[in-house]
Amino acid sequence: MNSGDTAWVLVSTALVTIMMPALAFFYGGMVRRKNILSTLNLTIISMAVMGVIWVMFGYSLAFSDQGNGFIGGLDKMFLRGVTPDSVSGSIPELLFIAFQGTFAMITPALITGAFVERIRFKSYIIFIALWGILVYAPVCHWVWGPDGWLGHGAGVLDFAGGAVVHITAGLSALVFALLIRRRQGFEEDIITPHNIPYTVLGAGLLWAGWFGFNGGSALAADGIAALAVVNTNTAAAAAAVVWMILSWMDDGKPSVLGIVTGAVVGLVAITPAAGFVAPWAAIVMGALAAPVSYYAIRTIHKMGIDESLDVFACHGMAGLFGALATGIFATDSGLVSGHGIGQFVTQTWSVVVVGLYAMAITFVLCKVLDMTIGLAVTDKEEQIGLDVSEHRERAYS
Amino acid sequence: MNSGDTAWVLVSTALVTIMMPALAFFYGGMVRRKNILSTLNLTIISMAVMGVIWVMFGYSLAFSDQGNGFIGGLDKMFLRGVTPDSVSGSIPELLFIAFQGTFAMITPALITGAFVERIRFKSYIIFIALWGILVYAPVCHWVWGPDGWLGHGAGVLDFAGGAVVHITAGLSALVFALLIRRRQGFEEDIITPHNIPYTVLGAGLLWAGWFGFNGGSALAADGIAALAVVNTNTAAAAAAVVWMILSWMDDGKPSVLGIVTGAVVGLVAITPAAGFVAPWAAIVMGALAAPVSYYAIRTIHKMGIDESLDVFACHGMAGLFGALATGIFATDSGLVSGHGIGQFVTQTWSVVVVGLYAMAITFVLCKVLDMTIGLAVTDKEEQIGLDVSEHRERAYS
Amino acid sequence: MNSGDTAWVLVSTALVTIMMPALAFFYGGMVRRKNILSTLNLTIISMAVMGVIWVMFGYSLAFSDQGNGFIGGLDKMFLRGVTPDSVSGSIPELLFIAFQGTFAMITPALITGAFVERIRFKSYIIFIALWGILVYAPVCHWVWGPDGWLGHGAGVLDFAGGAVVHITAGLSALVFALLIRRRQGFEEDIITPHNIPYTVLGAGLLWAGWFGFNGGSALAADGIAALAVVNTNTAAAAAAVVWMILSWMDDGKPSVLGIVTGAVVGLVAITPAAGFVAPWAAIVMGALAAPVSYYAIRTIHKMGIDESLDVFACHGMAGLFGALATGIFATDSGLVSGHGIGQFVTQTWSVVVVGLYAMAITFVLCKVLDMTIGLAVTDKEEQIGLDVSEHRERAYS
Amino acid sequence: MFKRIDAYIRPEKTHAVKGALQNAGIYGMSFTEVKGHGRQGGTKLVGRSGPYMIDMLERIQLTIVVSAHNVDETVTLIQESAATGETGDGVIFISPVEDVVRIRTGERGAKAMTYSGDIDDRRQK
Amino acid sequence: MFKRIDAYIRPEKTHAVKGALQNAGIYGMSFTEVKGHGRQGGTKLVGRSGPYMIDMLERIQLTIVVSAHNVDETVTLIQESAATGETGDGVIFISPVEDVVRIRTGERGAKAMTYSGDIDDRRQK
Amino acid sequence: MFKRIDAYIRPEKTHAVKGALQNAGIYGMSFTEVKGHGRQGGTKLVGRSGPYMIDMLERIQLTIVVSAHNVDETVTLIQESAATGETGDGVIFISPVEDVVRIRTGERGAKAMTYSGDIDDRRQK
Ligand SMILES: Nc1ncnc2c1ncn2[C@@H]1O[C@H](COP(=O)(O)OP(=O)(O)O)[C@@H](O)[C@H]1O
Ligand SMILES: Nc1ncnc2c1ncn2[C@@H]1O[C@H](COP(=O)(O)OP(=O)(O)O)[C@@H](O)[C@H]1O
Ligand SMILES: Nc1ncnc2c1ncn2[C@@H]1O[C@H](COP(=O)(O)OP(=O)(O)O)[C@@H](O)[C@H]1O
Repeated sequence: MNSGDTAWVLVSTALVTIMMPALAFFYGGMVRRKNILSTLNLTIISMAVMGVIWVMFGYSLAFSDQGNGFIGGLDKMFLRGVTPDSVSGSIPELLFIAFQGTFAMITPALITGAFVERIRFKSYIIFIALWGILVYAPVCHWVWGPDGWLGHGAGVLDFAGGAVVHITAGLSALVFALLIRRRQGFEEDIITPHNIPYTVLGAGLLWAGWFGFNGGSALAADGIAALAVVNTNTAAAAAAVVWMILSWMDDGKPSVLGIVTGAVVGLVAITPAAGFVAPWAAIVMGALAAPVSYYAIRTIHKMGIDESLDVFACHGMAGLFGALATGIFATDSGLVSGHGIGQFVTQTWSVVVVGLYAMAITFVLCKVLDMTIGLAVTDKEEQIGLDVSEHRERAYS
Repeated sequence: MNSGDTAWVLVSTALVTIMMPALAFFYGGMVRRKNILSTLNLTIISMAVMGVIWVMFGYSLAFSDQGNGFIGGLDKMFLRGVTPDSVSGSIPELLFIAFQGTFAMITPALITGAFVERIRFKSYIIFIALWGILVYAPVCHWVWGPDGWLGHGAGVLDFAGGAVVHITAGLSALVFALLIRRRQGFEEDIITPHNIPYTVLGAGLLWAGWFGFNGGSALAADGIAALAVVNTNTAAAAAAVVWMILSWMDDGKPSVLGIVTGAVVGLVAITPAAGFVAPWAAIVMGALAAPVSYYAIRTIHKMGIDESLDVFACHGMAGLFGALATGIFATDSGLVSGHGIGQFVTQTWSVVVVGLYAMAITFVLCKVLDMTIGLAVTDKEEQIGLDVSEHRERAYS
Repeated sequence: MNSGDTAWVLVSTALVTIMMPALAFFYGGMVRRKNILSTLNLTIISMAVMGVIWVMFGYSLAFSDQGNGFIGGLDKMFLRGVTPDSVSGSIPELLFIAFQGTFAMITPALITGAFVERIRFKSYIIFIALWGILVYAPVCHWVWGPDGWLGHGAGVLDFAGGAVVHITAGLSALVFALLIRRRQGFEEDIITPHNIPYTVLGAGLLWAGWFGFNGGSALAADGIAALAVVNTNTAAAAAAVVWMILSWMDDGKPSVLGIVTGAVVGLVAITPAAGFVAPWAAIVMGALAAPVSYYAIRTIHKMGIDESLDVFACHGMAGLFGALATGIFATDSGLVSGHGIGQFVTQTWSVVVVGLYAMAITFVLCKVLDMTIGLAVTDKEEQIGLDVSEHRERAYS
Repeated sequence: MFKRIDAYIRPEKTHAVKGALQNAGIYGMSFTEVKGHGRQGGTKLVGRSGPYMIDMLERIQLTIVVSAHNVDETVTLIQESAATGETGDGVIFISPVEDVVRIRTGERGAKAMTYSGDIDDRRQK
Repeated sequence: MFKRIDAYIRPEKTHAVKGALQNAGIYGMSFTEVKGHGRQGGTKLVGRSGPYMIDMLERIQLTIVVSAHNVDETVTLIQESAATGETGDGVIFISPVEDVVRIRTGERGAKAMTYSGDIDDRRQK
Repeated sequence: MFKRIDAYIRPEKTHAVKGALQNAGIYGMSFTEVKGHGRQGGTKLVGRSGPYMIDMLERIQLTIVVSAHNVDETVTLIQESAATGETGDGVIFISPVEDVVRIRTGERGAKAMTYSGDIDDRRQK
């Protein structure tokens, strides 16, 4: 057990936790004022529900080595047998549990951007609990589990969750958005963000928190963690600059909402690659991820899909792009370092598998919820706003 | 001196410092817009005043070993004799001073929830300075001092401040609320939070910062710190879920303000136990703390006491509950691990002593201030709002 | 490579990154609502632009040892040759790059307070890129570079950037403010902060983040880092208290905006001294920095200079004061510890050199931009507000 | 000659009312956020210590000045597009306006009120 | 037939005024946040660079439409419950309203104005 | 006897209009933030998925009650200080006010309207 590594992963756990209010505000700023509490709460409840589930059996399903390549065993339910002395690599196993737990808590929250301002809370809470168990835990096991068939088995590279986090969340968001009805007024383009500064605050804290997300995934305080932090910062910066240029060219002025969106997209794209590529590649990846998500947003919007806060475009597409680019730029196995196309191929089929799996489960969950409780609130509840209709609260007075 | 331990406690110091603006916003969101600056400032000034006092003589009173079991000596005034090479356990003594200083800075700020929207600032500033010296420093010494009669002496367990922080603050809040007049309009229930998103932001940052508060109290980057972080996260999550259920059942809808209050209550309850209990016990403690504070709030309110932001219910009651539960669940000495009722009894009488002491001193301080400067502003000043009447400022324009 | 030191500097990098949204909100709260996005964006874009430039060639210019005492070489462009195994002291060189990069990202953002609410965005973006290359990188090299003529050469003490960060930014701000036109309505005193809570939030997060800024500058998790954190906290606290007293005496009431401004001024003043002076000296420095900046603000204002958010007074003057006071209070070389006036003299002439250099380059940059693109937007654009006129966005709805 | 129409409507109806008026060629209007109190007693919200009643509800005040001959059509359009049939739908008040001045041009009276393509313009065609 | 009463009052008096009116059976009313300027010169606030004057103060505009015969009582109630005796208490304006329409029902005139239990209803009993 | 003047102006003109009125000795006035819609179609803003039109623009509603004989001067002052010459400058409406009550004193009518040093006071000198 190394105290320096432990210190760093402890902090990374706190940094990823900061990302949750940050995400809540990033999203919350973009909804109308009558739905702000509802939107914030979607993330907070994901923290709470997944926080409990993780200790109960989520961790065991994801990381126990008593299962198979597809799912862990149940031997570590309620963290049975784990003591302060248990070790995972150079850090306490309890710390590994805490750090990984924050990933399980934030990933379902990413999806919420797809269906804000109309989601029925009761359905949501059932959805995330099941999604966490049926999508997150297995995919996590596949990629990062001790005997996962994708990571350990096929050699997929996913440094901090391009597939596990962003592709699962982003593609599930798309499916969810296709199955829940659109917001009233979506067509007329009259839904405007109520507090963009909140979104900027969220993005700023996400940027810093992501150092823990990516850097902490090194699970040690070493050169790889440092590399991950440099790359994370660099990709965010590059993507923000490129997004600024794109919006400046298209719309005559550089959009602030666009710039911070660009930063987040850069952070997403570098996530699978953070500890595997050189800083120059982080510039390239950030710079290319921006147009990928930028045009994805406009395309989805033109198709009339109300994927409200662009989770698919920003997390799904940038996550896919990042995962593939890892096969290209990874120093030790990627295409440009002369290691052939093998890694790229592995990355490609694995993200397809992960994406399809997440979409399939999400499809089933949504269909069942839609037929039973209903995915969306009534039109009238939507008009009144979810803060009042779902929570009997008013955000501001 | 261990650099990993040092790194972790350095960060924990920063994390607890983040908890201060977080607390300010947690509270600030619940007051009316005419009192937001006043409310934020109560916390900021606590940081400033206690920050200076701590270095001057607070640390010496609390932690010097040149005193007795009841209070430290004055030999370390202005940190005399402490150099960068001085060591406390495996970390620099200066770091121990910094970390403990943040506790001294935030604890008086917790009390402020009791009397927002009507406190006279001049009285407040005198109150916290004296309270910090007469309540915080001695109790800290009793429990954590090198020769404290409760910790070192009687074997009381208080991992990160159930008694030292939350019971002292929570019970003082109750006394203060009973001695200061209520807010106008309190009876008619017309005082509504002006910005619940601020409260959510505060709660989210408190959640993350608490990892430093509890985890840092291990004073090392080790398995105990990791255990404390896991427990902290788990208790917060469990309490939030239970609070949601309670408010859902009582009022027909799950309250967002309630959910984040639940999370904070879970954080408070696990504080004394964080490094002593197993994660399953953290679920139990979080789940039970929620109803304790939930019903305490409603009871206090029904009794017509304007303890405005429920410091007693959330910190006092959850702190008491946590301290007692530590005697039940502590792995090495608690009831359920088969170590008999001894620890529980110790916990019980010690929190009674601490609670009574804090209440007595607070009573005297409030009485004296009330008879001299006055605790509350005038009715008219309250109507105009404390931002203008006490600070000549307007928060928003 | 020491994992504890690495952990601490990793975190410090994240903490300084948190300071950037913090700074954005600190400033953003003080502008009018029609300019909030513009103001926030000035900081965000500094992160993005300098983030990319730093990796491209900024780091090489500032820290390569293949140049001379005045500027580094270009051998480390795109971090050529730096691998996860490269070491800088006891931490990975990549981490040193990341940590120093955050300084390069935030310093230009400090200047933005001088010209908010009227700056033309296109000019700004060119300005910071050039300023980062022509002012920040060289001065950083002079003071902290391996063979810098001021630090390595003349023995100037600058622990965490009194000269490199605050003097360069603060004095450039003054020059910029003198060259750009004033805001309309400045004379009539009708420009009021639109959201002081944002400013308080920013100040609170800056306070905590500054522990990384100053403490991380020890580049190790040791007693010096701890000393830096204690001093940082203490100076902030002392300055906040003194500022409160000043505003209380002058205006009859203690200003909340003043109190948080005081805290930031204390943080600035202790920056060059953080690891060099004893805690009692931090109290003195904080307490004296407050009146320095306090009266500077009033003087500048009375002179009719619209240095809008007082960057010169708060960063320039407090930075100058701190740099000089370092020569007085430094334990190992300062005046009061009986080491003669030598260090003080060195400090004095070096800050003069740095200040004049920054002012000269800023003067030239501003003049050229003014004659070409124009520094300020048109009167009409200013009236409409920069959010709409420069970004086609509205912050709130 | 001119009338001022002040309608207090539910915020969620704003878009519908605006649309109905514009379709009819009524363009000039102003919206103000108000808190209203009326027949509808209020609404129950939930705070930390349980439920409480709010007796001031968010309403939008829509102010339109029109020529007298357009009052009836305008009022009908608003009434129909804003009604839900439930208590709290609000009220419309009609009051006299003596003169109108267009700031841009300084024009007064009827001239100041006419838009090309507005309700009167359409009628003429 | 109807009158519109616009009162500009101190924000801290809102609750008292609302209470006084409701006790008397006057229910329908709307509140708007405004900034006002009047006899009271303004107030001194303090910024970073010292004190400055604000000459626009926060006021609540209370708008009530009542039947003409209730104007005097309403005005008196407002005036008495809103007064503090210090400059800045505000003013009340009374202006004519020609017609009233209830959105929910489409009713017009006096019918649209009557509430069961309101001031007129009480008088009849 | 009294008139109410409601002017819908550009927010950025507020300061100029207020200044012009005060110079002339017109002191009592109230400002309300409104969203307006008029001849000016709206404005283009940019969101994440590209540009979109906003057809409700921020305007300030300035409400001044004056004695009838001061209406023309007041209107002219507003119109001149608020005009830019571009679409969107706004409109001014003049409507009757029947009575005025000063809350502080309970005074009514003309007495309630006079300020020492105001426009009428100045004229007399
Ligand atoms: N007499 C009145 N004067 C001013 N505003 C009124 C009046 N009556 C109603 N309002 C406004 O209309 C809104 C709806 O009125 P309410 O009586 O609740 O509707 P309904 O007539 O459908 O029951 C109120 O919230 C208030 O803003
Ligand atoms: N002539 C007026 N037109 C419109 N609003 C007015 C007028 N006079 C006063 N007000 C409103 O009333 C408020 C209080 O007026 P003020 O003259 O300060 O009170 P007082 O009469 O008690 O001295 C003002 O802030 C403004 O909102
Ligand atoms: N008939 C009306 N009723 C109420 N408000 C109006 C009316 N016409 C214009 N306004 C207000 O005036 C503002 C400016 O009107 P607009 O027609 O755009 O100006 P212009 O006359 O200069 O073209 C609008 O945004 C609206 O607030």
